[in-house]
Amino acid sequence: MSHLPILVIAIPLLFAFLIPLISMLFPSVRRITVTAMGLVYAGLVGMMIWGYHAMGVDRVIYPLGGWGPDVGIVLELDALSAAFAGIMGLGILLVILYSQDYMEAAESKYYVLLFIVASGIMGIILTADFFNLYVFIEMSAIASFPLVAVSRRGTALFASLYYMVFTLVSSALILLGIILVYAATGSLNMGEVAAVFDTIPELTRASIVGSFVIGLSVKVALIPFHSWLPPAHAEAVSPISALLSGVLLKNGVYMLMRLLPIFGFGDGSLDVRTLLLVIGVLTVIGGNVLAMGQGNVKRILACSSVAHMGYIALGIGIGGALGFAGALFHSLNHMLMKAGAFFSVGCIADGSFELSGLRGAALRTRPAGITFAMSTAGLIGLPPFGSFASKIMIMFAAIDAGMIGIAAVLPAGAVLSAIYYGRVYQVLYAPSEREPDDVSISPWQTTIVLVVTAVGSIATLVWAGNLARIFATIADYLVG
Amino acid sequence: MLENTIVSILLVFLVVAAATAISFRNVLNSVLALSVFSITLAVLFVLYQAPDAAMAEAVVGAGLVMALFLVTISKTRAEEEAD
Amino acid sequence: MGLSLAYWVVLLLFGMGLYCILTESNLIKIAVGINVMEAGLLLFLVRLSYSPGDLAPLMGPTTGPGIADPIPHALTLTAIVIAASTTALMLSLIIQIYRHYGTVDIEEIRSKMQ
Amino acid sequence: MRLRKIAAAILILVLTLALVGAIAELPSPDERVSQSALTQRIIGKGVVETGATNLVAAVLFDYRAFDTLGEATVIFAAVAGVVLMFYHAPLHPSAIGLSILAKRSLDVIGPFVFVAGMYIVVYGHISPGGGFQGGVILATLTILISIVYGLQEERRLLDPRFKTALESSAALLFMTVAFVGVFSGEYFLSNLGAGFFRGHPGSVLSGGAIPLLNVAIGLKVGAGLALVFYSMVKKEPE
Repeated sequence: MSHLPILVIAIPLLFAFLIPLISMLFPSVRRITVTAMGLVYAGLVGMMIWGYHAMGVDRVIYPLGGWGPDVGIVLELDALSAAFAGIMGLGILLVILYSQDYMEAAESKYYVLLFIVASGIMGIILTADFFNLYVFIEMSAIASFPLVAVSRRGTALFASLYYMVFTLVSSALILLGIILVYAATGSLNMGEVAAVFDTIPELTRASIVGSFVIGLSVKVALIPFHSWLPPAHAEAVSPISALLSGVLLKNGVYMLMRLLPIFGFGDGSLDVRTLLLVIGVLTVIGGNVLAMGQGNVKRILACSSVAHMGYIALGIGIGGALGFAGALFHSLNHMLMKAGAFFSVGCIADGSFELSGLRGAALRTRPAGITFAMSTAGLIGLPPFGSFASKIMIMFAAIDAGMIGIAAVLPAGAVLSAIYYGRVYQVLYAPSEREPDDVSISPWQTTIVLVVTAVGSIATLVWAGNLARIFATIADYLVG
Repeated sequence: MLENTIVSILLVFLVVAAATAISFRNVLNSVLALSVFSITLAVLFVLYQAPDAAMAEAVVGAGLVMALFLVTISKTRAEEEAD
Repeated sequence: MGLSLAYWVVLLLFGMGLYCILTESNLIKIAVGINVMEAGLLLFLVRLSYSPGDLAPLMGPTTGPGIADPIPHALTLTAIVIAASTTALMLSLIIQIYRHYGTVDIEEIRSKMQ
Repeated sequence: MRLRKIAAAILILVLTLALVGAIAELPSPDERVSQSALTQRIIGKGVVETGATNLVAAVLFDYRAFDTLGEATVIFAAVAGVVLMFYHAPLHPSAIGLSILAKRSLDVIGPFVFVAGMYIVVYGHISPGGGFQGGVILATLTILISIVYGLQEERRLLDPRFKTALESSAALLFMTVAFVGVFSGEYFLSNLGAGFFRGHPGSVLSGGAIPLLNVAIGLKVGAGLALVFYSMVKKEPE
């Protein structure tokens, strides 16, 4: 266990630095090396989580350079970090495996950037230092911009730039919040700041919370800061869409869950809970309505990501152990299902994702057609799939807290999404005159990825009881 | 006291340079104003006793970023004239 | 209000940069705006570390009344480097966009994308 | 458009006003205030604990060296991104450079710029400067060469493959130094605790791993940013 928290950050970095040398010296083994590296990464994350549970302690602290939290940077692994490390680690592994046959032209740089994202995400999850958090936010963000533009189509380039401008403004706001934290407390360590946060003058506290909440809302694409998401997620190549929707959005979710308890949910002149509830309702309804107007499969999936971030914001806003647990559970489900949907649609269609050109396409690529149906049915929230359970959890949390109106938003969102996914099914599964040529899915890695996401989306419902219990323990610990 | 005056003048100049940089319609002028802005900021850093940050701001802001901006401007303009 | 001039400048720079980003339609100008906004934050960091009479955090035989806080200086350096990297990436994206659309104006690009 | 400008102005005004209140509550910077415990500790013990007399270098490469690794990675990512954006662009055929006078002048000042850059890198732990500033100066030298001698010549002098290899190797050097701590039973990025040479604070050979990290960062930043410039000025295929 001892060095594992740093290894999950440092080893993918090491891979990122090694890949250019390997592809220069031994170009023939590049692909298999990358697969092996992805497995090593996931293995390390798994060992870290397993080691954490085996130790049975509240938190594991890793002092970098041997400096304690009072002078240096420490990594801190607690239940919330472990849960998110699991979700994100699995997501990254799936993306790495699925990318195998995507990147002939872009050569090794694609994987360099992918492993930097992998490292940055673990950094965000594990660090207990505010400025270090900012560095890792920037690291994973900067590596993701060129990944969006990797196809170098005009629309993808513009989407990448649009995404970049929004992200840079949001990280500037987060940096502003961090500077204010340092100015007010003289410390950057999250634990130390949490201990003295109440003593900060009222207005400063409100400004800190405000700049973090706005900055993170842009990152999570909550309405009204969502407009960067649909183009970026739709124009990227399919594995990167899955990375952005499935994994990178959860960065913002993690930071909300990590930082809001530190800030005491901004009690005082700025009530973050109410704010999140209002924004959440707007986002669920707005995201789903946006999706209805789209004629492009990937855009529909992207807009539905906005709506799902709304569900998670509602879970956090309702608060309490049940709300937090629901938000956590939904993060896992959304990762599996949205990534699964993007992976499948990448196999079903190649190049154009306009609905008009995809008549019967899902029938022609049977395995991917089946997994697409499963993932999207899960996204609607239909029973045999995990997100049914997580949405019910958030709903119960709302009812428990006496917010019946909020509880009603969830089924309303499900109905709206059923309408637009229904339209997608009508086209994709329409019997067409063309003979089914049963396009086989080429590398074995892709098949594995599709099977994992599909099985995973059902498995989360099968084990919903256990998972809910685990997430509830984490939420209990968070809410305190 | 003298130091305070110099700092105040530089701070005002900094705002003026920034205003110029963002209000010029001509991109080239705007980028040149940005490099003046960076140098002013670097001088301020020196007066605030931050030599390391000042040196970084000077070489990055007035050197590297400036060069990249100029490359970008020439690449997005030269072909316009050729058309 | 007991606000030092430097802090007003910080707020002004941040606001001006943000205004430029939100209203400008030329992509290169947006990059300029982002640089101005980030410069505001850098000035904030450096100003925080200093109180009158401080010396630079270089330890030598002579010591003054006080030493400027070295931590914000280190943070400033990191932020400068990150800002420069993002600017480089952004400008290369802009060049590529220009190759596709022949313009760096957002409105024109949008109309060409339709 | 006009409406948007007004809306943006109002939004920013509200935001700034909220911040004015917040900043006014902070301790006034114009009079001496007691520094935080963290700052006092670093000013008081920094030289003894790290062996570097430049406390910014002590913070950057020892106390908060992990930030520095992160920011080096940010540059690495930006370089990879820029190279990816210009992947298929061949060289500008007509890059022949400037007049003979400019070339001779660069011959004279070039070595000085190089030495200055290296000096700033190597003396980073005792005087202002360090890997980043020196690295940028080294990168600027390659920019000068490509302007004065033309891109072809710069390419002949410093092959992009060489720069890529140098950048990766320098990053690996950083990682190696960082992992010494792990293998010596200390922690990742441990400096003096992992047995690095303390030396006499103020001399060149002091500060343990700090000069090593400075050199690694200097080479990495220099090679990386040179690669960024090179990629951006290449001519695009029509």
